[in-house]
Amino acid sequence: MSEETSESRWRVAVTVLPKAGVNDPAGESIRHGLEQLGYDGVDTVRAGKVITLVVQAESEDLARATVERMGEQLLANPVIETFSVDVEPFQART
Amino acid sequence: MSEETSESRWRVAVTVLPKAGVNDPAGESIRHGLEQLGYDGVDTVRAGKVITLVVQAESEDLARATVERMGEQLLANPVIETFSVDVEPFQART
Amino acid sequence: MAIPDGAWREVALSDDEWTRISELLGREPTPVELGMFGSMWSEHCGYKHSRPLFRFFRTSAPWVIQGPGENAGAVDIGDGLAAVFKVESHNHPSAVEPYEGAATGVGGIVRDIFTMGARPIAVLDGLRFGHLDVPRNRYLFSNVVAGIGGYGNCLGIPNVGGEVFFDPAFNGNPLVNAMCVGIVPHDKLTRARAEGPGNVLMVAGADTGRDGLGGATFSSVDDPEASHRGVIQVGNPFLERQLIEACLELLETDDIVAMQDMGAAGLTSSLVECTSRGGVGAEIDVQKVPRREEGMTAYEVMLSESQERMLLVVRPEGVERVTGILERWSLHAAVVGQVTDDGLVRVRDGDEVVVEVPAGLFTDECPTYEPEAKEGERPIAARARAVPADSISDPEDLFGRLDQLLGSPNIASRRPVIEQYDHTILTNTVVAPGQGDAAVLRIKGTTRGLAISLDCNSRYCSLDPRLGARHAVAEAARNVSCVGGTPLALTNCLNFGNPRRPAGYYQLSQAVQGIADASAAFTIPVVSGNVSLYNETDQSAVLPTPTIGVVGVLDDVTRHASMNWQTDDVLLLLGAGEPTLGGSEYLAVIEGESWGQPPALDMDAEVALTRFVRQQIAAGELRTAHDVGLGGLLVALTEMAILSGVGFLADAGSIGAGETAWFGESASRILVAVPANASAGLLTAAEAAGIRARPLGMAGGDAITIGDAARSLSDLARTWETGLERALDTTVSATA
Amino acid sequence: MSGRPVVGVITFPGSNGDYDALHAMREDVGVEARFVDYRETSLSGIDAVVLPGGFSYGDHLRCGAIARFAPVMAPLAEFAGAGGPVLGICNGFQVLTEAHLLPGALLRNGTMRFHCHWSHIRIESDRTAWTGGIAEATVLRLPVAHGEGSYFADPETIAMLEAQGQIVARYCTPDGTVDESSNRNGSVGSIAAVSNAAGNVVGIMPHPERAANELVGGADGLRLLRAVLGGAVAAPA
Ligand SMILES: Nc1ncnc2c1ncn2[C@@H]1O[C@H](COP(=O)(O)OP(=O)(O)O)[C@@H](O)[C@H]1O
Ligand SMILES: [Mg+2]
Repeated sequence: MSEETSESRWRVAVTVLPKAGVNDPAGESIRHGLEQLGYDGVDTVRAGKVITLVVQAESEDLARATVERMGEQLLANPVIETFSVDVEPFQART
Repeated sequence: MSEETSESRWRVAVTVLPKAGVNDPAGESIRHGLEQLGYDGVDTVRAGKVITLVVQAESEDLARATVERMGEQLLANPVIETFSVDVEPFQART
Repeated sequence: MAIPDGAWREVALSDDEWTRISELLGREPTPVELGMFGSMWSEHCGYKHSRPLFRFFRTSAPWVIQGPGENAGAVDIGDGLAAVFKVESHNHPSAVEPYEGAATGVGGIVRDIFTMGARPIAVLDGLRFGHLDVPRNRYLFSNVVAGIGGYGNCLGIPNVGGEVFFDPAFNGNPLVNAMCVGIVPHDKLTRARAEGPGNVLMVAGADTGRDGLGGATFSSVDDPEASHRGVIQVGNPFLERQLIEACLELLETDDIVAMQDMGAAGLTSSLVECTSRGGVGAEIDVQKVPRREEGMTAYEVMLSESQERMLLVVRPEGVERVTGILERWSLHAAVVGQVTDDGLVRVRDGDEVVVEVPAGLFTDECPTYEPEAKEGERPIAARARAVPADSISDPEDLFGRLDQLLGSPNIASRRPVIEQYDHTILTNTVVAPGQGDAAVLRIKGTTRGLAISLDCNSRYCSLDPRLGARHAVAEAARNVSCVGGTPLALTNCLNFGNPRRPAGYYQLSQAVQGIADASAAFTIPVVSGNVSLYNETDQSAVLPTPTIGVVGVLDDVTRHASMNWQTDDVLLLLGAGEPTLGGSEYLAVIEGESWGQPPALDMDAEVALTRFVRQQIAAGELRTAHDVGLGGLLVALTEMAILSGVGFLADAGSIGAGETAWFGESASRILVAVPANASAGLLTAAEAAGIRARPLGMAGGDAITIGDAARSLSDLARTWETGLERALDTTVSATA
Repeated sequence: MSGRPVVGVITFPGSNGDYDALHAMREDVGVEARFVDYRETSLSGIDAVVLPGGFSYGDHLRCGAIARFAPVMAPLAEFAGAGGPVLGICNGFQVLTEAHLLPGALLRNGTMRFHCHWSHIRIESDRTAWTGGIAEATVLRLPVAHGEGSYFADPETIAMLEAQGQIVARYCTPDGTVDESSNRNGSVGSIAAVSNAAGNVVGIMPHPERAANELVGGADGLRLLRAVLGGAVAAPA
């Protein structure tokens, strides 16, 4: 990945999870399913979303800033969800 | 986090994404939504799920192995999805 | 612990109310007590500004089994069965989080129905939003619809009707009203009265989290977002589905004395209402309530609005059986206390008593207010403003206006909404949403059917709240009659602005009287309802909206009517309603606002007309009927043509020329279609009944033809079908 | 089998089409039918099985993903393996794919919305337990009601299904044309129903049990529900 191109591409993953304290029926069902399968000692199961995408930006920081904005505007619902962003340089995969 | 207890707790995130070639209307509609908001240069949007949980295991490797099995059995459907597992030591949060 | 000065205002109590509470108790309340008073004396639970008005309502009739006061009303529908129904609002939660707010609105109203022992068989929803060109309104609309569908579809209760209406007055203040109807054999009808000291109190269903703390009080202050603390409720329809089955099974045993769902104000209101209705006391220990979160205080447990929870009053010897049944449905239950004979609501937090209040102080002593009522200047001026005289007579130009109306969001097809709701599950849906003026459901095991409609013209109400409320009752009852149902009773949801403004209280009090007028004239008592006030932001209030749900019965469900006509049917207009552009949708679409005197309502004429139509349907003489509503005669005719896939030919003279004739609105007009050989008979019968009947033309062809002018039915259909999608998504073109 | 055939309707936590399936089988088809709880461990005495629609476990994670591990699924696999007729409707179809008793998977509708409307399907194979006697190319009108009904399988699987006649029905127009306008959920190849290789296990997205009486909109579903009586109900011992 060359840092000198003005517009590089970044692979981003936005992880969206229910806020602390918010009821999470899906997490509850998954915990139940795992229990049924005999997995013990599993707790704090939370079910969320992940959105992966590729963006263009001059730097990793700018990429992150852009995606944080996307998270606030569209990808997460701030009333009930929180989100986090992971950025890494994009490597075209074969 | 004490490593000497035989059963430690691990915080795990299982990320489930649609396989290549599988329709992803959720990803598609997010891409469309981002475009409408004026974000250019966004591509390869995929929408998946993330399940976070806390498990007990003697080691990180064992924790990972357990959760890989959960992924195969329940958390992902291999016909349409792939999954990856991240493990870190559990730190009770304040 | 002493209450800090002014803290009562945070739970929406006034200084006077605070003083009164202290007097009644003979001491200052504890913090938990204060929170409970705040909730119980809120508008939502205490009906402070509306209760005095309810004296106007007629609530009884020989067929009314349960009037207002329980979780829902109930009427006899024959064959030993009762229909149980109620409508409720979830406006404020939906403004904050539209998907979950609407979803939990459905969850709440459904719980009210099965709490009565009835199996829910239908949901309806009345929705109002600002215009869809505002992105926030598009977001609210899409997510409210998705939330209603998401919850109801998962429950497996068909959504069979409702309304969607757009007006800028609902910017920032959407209205989300949900109605549920259930069926129960008379002897299984259950009332929520705790009885028998020593009986056990159990909490069943979801664990308690910090959801919606303050919800009941936040529907009583002006700005829902600012006053909202705590966590947004997220519903779990899967759990509620289990809860329905478990509760209905529990009621088959003799172990249940009473059952009360937990809605607004959670455990507080269910405990208080159950005990005060039964004239007993109760004692619980909050530490025994199953929690979802750690470290919850007694205050939080008592006021949490976690969804999908029930309070059960159980005979001591039945606790084990009840627990077993709940467990079979994978539901948690816990014994939290018992019924006492001292009339006190006592709450312990382990060893510490944190609440000890006579139950009646929360309910009977809740103050009521009858503030000043004065009509606002704006409606007076709007009503006095003359409507434009007719200026268009060329049918081509009138057709142009018809296009505009058909594609407008208040008239366009509701299909994009209806299709997101499961309306075929339970296999009772005889007349589906969009196919008739009301939904018709069969009642398995009988020959009967139910007809259900939910209506209100908010615009008429804003111009004249008393007349508008009469119209709302008339429209709902007319819709029920147009499918062949005999209206039995009504439920109402009063959605208004701030009652402490004289103009706001004027609207509320007038609308209540309007409902009372029509309810008496049509002999359809009020059996249940709900009040939602303070629907306003920045001085701008919603259009006053008394939503009316009417339930009717068809003795022979095979004899019903829909909007479908057949080629060569003769089209007749029944009724003497005089069309006017006053308060019309036509003005709103063409001029951008509506004004004038809304249509008159002759309630005697309306009663006679609707009786005639349902008698003809019941006699098997009539299978096609549709009332003339928003958009007037041409919109109604065109809707029928589109749904039938068959056009019509009308005589220009019989339709009349001009905007008023084509698009003017009125009450008391019903379009019917009959085979040619039956039209003479119908005309004779109408004459005998004193009903005006006017032949308009014939069904047939693939165009709408009026005199010499014609429009292709498929073009009109496309405009109508795509109207709502176009408003939602500017990228969908009219021809897509 | 002794006397009248008995249809078992499996109820999972969250099933909601169970009453409809039972009612249609009893009242409209006229066979004996009973619920089979998801915790039951035997299907003895049952001649045909229906997995009804609904939202088992709230459709959390994936539709059918958790139900698939219910105790009743073991005897069901045995029953299916022995040639017993099994029909999965909507959520029941999803459960069968998750349990690998049917190929493919059901994805979120392409529109991202729940769809409830009457649809038309064209029967593509009369060699299954539930379509025997229904001529190929017959058009049936049935309601759909699903949010995740978009059938998916990879191209190799689809080719195999085509070759082996396992595609049971496709969405079509009222006159039987298979086109994109009638494929509203975006299913691969407009597929509305598939079977296993033996033809005794069928999954279908539209609801035959909701089209069992003209009073509620149509009775085409009866043809599917009845087909199983025409011989396929020769149940395993
Ligand atoms: N929010 C909704 N939910 C379900 N059905 C709806 C909704 N809004 C409208 N409908 C249905 O769409 C049809 C047309 O609605 P509307 O134009 O209000 O009819 P009408 O004016 O005859 O009462 C009716 O069958 C109605 O029940
Ligand atoms: Mg209406």
